Amino acid sequence: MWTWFHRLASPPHFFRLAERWLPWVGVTALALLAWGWIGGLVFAPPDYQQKDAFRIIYVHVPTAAASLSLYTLMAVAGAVALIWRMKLAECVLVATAPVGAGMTVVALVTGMLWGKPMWGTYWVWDARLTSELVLLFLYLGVIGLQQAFEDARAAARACALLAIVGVINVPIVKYSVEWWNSLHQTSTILKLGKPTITMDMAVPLYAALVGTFLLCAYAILRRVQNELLWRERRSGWVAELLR
Amino acid sequence: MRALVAVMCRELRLAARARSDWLMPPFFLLVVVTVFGFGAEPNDPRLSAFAPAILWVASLLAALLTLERLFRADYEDGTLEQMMLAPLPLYLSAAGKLIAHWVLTGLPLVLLSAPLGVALGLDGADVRVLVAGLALGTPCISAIGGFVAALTVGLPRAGLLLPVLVLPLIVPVVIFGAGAVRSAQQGLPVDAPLYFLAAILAVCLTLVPWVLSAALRNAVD
Amino acid sequence: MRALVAVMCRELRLAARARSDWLMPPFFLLVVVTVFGFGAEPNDPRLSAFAPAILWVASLLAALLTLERLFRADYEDGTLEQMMLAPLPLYLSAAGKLIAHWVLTGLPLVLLSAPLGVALGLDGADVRVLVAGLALGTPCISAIGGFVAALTVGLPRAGLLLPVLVLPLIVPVVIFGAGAVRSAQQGLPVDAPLYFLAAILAVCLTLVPWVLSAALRNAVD
Amino acid sequence: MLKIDRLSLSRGDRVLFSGLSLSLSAGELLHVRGANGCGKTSLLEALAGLRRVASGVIRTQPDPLPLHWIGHRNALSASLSPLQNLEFWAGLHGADAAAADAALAAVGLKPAVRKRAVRSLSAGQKRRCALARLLLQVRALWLLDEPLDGLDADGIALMADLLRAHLDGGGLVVMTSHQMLPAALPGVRELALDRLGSS
Amino acid sequence: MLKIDRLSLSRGDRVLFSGLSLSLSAGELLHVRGANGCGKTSLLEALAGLRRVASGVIRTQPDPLPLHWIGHRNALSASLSPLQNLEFWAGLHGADAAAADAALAAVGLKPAVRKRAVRSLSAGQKRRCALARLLLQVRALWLLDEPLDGLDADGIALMADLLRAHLDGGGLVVMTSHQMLPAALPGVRELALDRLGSS
Ligand code: HEM
Ligand SMILES: Nc1ncnc2c1ncn2[C@@H]1O[C@H](COP(=O)(O)OP(=O)(O)OP(=O)(O)O)[C@@H](O)[C@H]1O
Ligand SMILES: Nc1ncnc2c1ncn2[C@@H]1O[C@H](COP(=O)(O)OP(=O)(O)OP(=O)(O)O)[C@@H](O)[C@H]1O
Ligand SMILES: [Mg+2]
Ligand SMILES: [Mg+2]
Repeated sequence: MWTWFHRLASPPHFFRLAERWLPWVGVTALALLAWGWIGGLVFAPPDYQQKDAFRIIYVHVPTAAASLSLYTLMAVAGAVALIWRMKLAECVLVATAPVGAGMTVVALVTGMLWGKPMWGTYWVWDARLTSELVLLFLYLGVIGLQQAFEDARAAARACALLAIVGVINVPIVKYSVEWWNSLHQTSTILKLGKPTITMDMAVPLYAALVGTFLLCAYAILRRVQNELLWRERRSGWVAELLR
Repeated sequence: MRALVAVMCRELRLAARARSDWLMPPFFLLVVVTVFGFGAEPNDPRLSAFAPAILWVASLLAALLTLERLFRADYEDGTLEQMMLAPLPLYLSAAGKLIAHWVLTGLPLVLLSAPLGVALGLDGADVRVLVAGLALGTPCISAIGGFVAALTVGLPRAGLLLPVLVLPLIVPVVIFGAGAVRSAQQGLPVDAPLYFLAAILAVCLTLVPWVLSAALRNAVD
Repeated sequence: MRALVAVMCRELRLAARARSDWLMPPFFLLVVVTVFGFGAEPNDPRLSAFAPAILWVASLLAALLTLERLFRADYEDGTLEQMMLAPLPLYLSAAGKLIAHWVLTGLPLVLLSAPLGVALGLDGADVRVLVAGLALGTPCISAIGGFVAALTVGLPRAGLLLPVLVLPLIVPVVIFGAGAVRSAQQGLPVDAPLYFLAAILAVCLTLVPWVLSAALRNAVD
Repeated sequence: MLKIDRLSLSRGDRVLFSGLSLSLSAGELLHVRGANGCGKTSLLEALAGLRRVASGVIRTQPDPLPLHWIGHRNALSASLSPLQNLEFWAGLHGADAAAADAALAAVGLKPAVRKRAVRSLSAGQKRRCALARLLLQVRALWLLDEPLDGLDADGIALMADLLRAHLDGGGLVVMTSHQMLPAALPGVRELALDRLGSS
Repeated sequence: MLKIDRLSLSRGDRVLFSGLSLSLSAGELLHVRGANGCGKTSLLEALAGLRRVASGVIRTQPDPLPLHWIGHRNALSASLSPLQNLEFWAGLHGADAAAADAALAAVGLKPAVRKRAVRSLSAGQKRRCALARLLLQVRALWLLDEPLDGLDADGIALMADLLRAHLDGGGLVVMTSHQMLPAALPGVRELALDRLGSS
């Protein structure tokens, strides 16, 4: 187990591993997204009360879910980076932040677009929405902090600390709909047990969901690779790689 | 223990030397609330509805103004290095500074909020909730703010990065704090949000000194 | 002239070096508005009534955050002394710094206020008034704030004294600015307050550089 | 006892020096010399544990070896008086506050000066305050970065006495200085940091 | 030409010195000496017009006499590179930006160092940056407060050359330093500020 852990953590090994897996991840992501979105936007029956407006769900929910999961990932990577001083974890941390920020933005925008027909307004200062906005600020904060440093490692450690402390916001976003009376609807799809949504709506949604996660994985892996190349630019394996 | 006292007493002395330093945050609070009253329609009945938000945001910002100063001077004149080399563990000296910071900025705000709340048209019960909330909330602000201050201490113009990093982390505190007053105004039970605040405070007190000292070491190296 | 450019370009470089520095005040504005919305009741219709006040106070504070930094660094590292001994008259170098300060903090706020105004539920016409008001008001804030910054630069922890001195001076600006938007909301004519703002701005531009340089000389000796 | 083994330091992407090995025993003073920017301060910071080393090891005995650190900067709060500054350090080191005044007297600051804000002191007076920290408490290792900067003639003589006393008491000193060291110091060893390869 | 007549300075309620009279003519260097805190810096500040005099007069010819001032502090912005710092001063003095790089080269900063943030420079490198300002533009009077602080041996030699060139060109210098001045400087005059009465 530990040997595997350490081999994975060694930059050159990880780089090659990523190189091998990336194509597959990318292709599956695109396939699933295509299925999910075509299935959702074209074939799924219109909602009996929302008509076609509900179709935004196929973008909104996956991105929203991703925005939360990616932050958690960032925090975990941060913890690993601090505890085991692992370079790779540092790279994952800094690589994840912009992707997560992007997902959050999409979730916010789609949510707002959806809000107009549903709640009659683009924005309300409601717990779910605001805490999601706060999540965006946390992402941007991490990015800003990382850029403010000159030394990459110091930057990563600082970001790690910030990410870990900021993770308290994730449960707040997730459960805001239960804790406060919120316009936003409560969990129906992403909850354990039997989801309360018809199958021909749900299946494409799950496809889009998995697809989105894979897409994020792809983006993050690529960014990690770049980060590794840059940090190790003076080391042997990069030299021979670029040769 | 003696050492911890030494740290705090130095902070207080520094504040005392910087003349009416410890007067400023509450004074600042006053002015903001005034400006706000101006900005709003003169004697607007809706003011009281916004009073909790105004007071919370104002005290938040008042605290923020003082946060950047928390470690910067020590960092620039080399005191921080010395503290790390001192026998007293860094997280203790840090804790000392945080406590002093709260006594200097948080405490006055707590005391001041009562009259201001009344001035903004809150009634007795609501004011009590407001004060309780601030009493629990301001230490959290000092702690979280101190942590971020430590994160950014080495950086050029940290003062601008700081509030942007602090405010998102503080939002929950403000929610519960202002929320409590609102529920009080609507006659709803207020203990739930106050318990939440207490919980956050507990977490801060236990965790912050450690992450904070880690951040400081990171900044100095 | 070349010299003036040199001063401004140094300021911009300093800001550029402090990486996402010039991003911070608007970002800060965003965060404050968010916190504020949170403090307020969810989805509160009255929010739009308070929107002008919120935006004005927030941009005021965002500017304040950067003001203390305006001269402090130069004072501490001895640059200010050097500036006084330079051939370029001090009030020009001061003016250069002020202009740079406005470009870095005021301008972004002006641009950002429009979307935020919409977010807080202002309608098109009101937003135009809001933006116009800020466009006239933020330079005044930079100027007056810069003057006070010069007054307090020598003092320890001027950062806390500063807002307390600035805010009263700025209050008129805020009144007219926010007032204009309110009259717009109520369909009243808005040119009177805007003219007032323009007048204040004219006064600032003509007087401030001189009094400011006087204040600086006084601070250094 | 301080032992450095094949130490190398780097700042940013620049290697300052590499393969520095030496050992310093009780009563010895290491005078680190070298051109501006050759890495003297960085070396002292590494010895103090303030800076990570690129490679190599620093061993001390006992470990950790209690040390005093005086950097380029004086680590004084400008708005407090020298006395208050030193009382703070005394408290932090667990020494008693009375020591503070004695230490300031020992570095030749007049009572009036001890009570005025550090901001109003002259460069040399500030430096003396910083050096007074050395007297608060007995520590085996002194790390001094340009301690003589800004000191006048008798300030330097005074510093020489302090060093002599410390060395005679079996202390260790690692210091940098571009000036000649005051003569007649026991156990002085020179290290030319910018000529490691050649030497 | 610089003429000081019965000058006396005080800080707070303390009189630093009084009845200082001297005149300095082209090509002369006044080396102000004295114990820490005797008022050297204050004197230079007074000559620069940065500090009010208690009594007495300072006359120069032409009036005002264009001057360069290098204080204890380096007046560099830590987050800018040496080059950017000097370009700023060049602009402010109406010199052309090209002069900046030349000046930095002349004080012996390598190209790489010229482009890095001043924050990352060593003490001596910072001091050299500050001194580079002297080369931006020809000014008759140089006021230098401890210019040699933190400079290594060849930094001092370099400073000596600058001083010599300036003096030979008919410039005036008033400087403080606790170290011996480099030998073979023309027209050096010593002033022991703490022995005014006696002398
Ligand atoms: C800007 C406004 C909005 C934001 C920031 C937002 C944010 C979120 C977030 C964070 C989630 C949680 C995803 C997870 O649990 O992993 C979510 C889920 C969801 N949102 Fe939104 N949302 C917004 C507007 C809307 C609107 C207008 C609707 C439709 C009326 C909507 C429908 C949903 C649905 C159906 C889910 C899935 C709930 C579940 O089954 O877990 N959202 N949204
Ligand atoms: N980020 C960086 N990248 C490259 N070089 C750096 C960086 N930071 C510092 N340096 C260089 O490392 C050296 C640090 O040297 P240090 O401060 O130890 O010098 P020093 O020997 O104390 O010099 P002085 O005698 O002037 O005090 C300097 O040459 C500095 O330019
Ligand atoms: N407000 C004050 N009240 C009393 N004395 C003061 C005040 N401000 C400064 N001083 C004293 O005036 C003197 C200022 O001296 P100055 O800085 O000119 O010394 P210096 O000759 O440059 O010393 P150094 O060699 O250390 O640089 C110091 O002795 C300082 O203590
Ligand atoms: Mg050094
Ligand atoms: Mg001096």
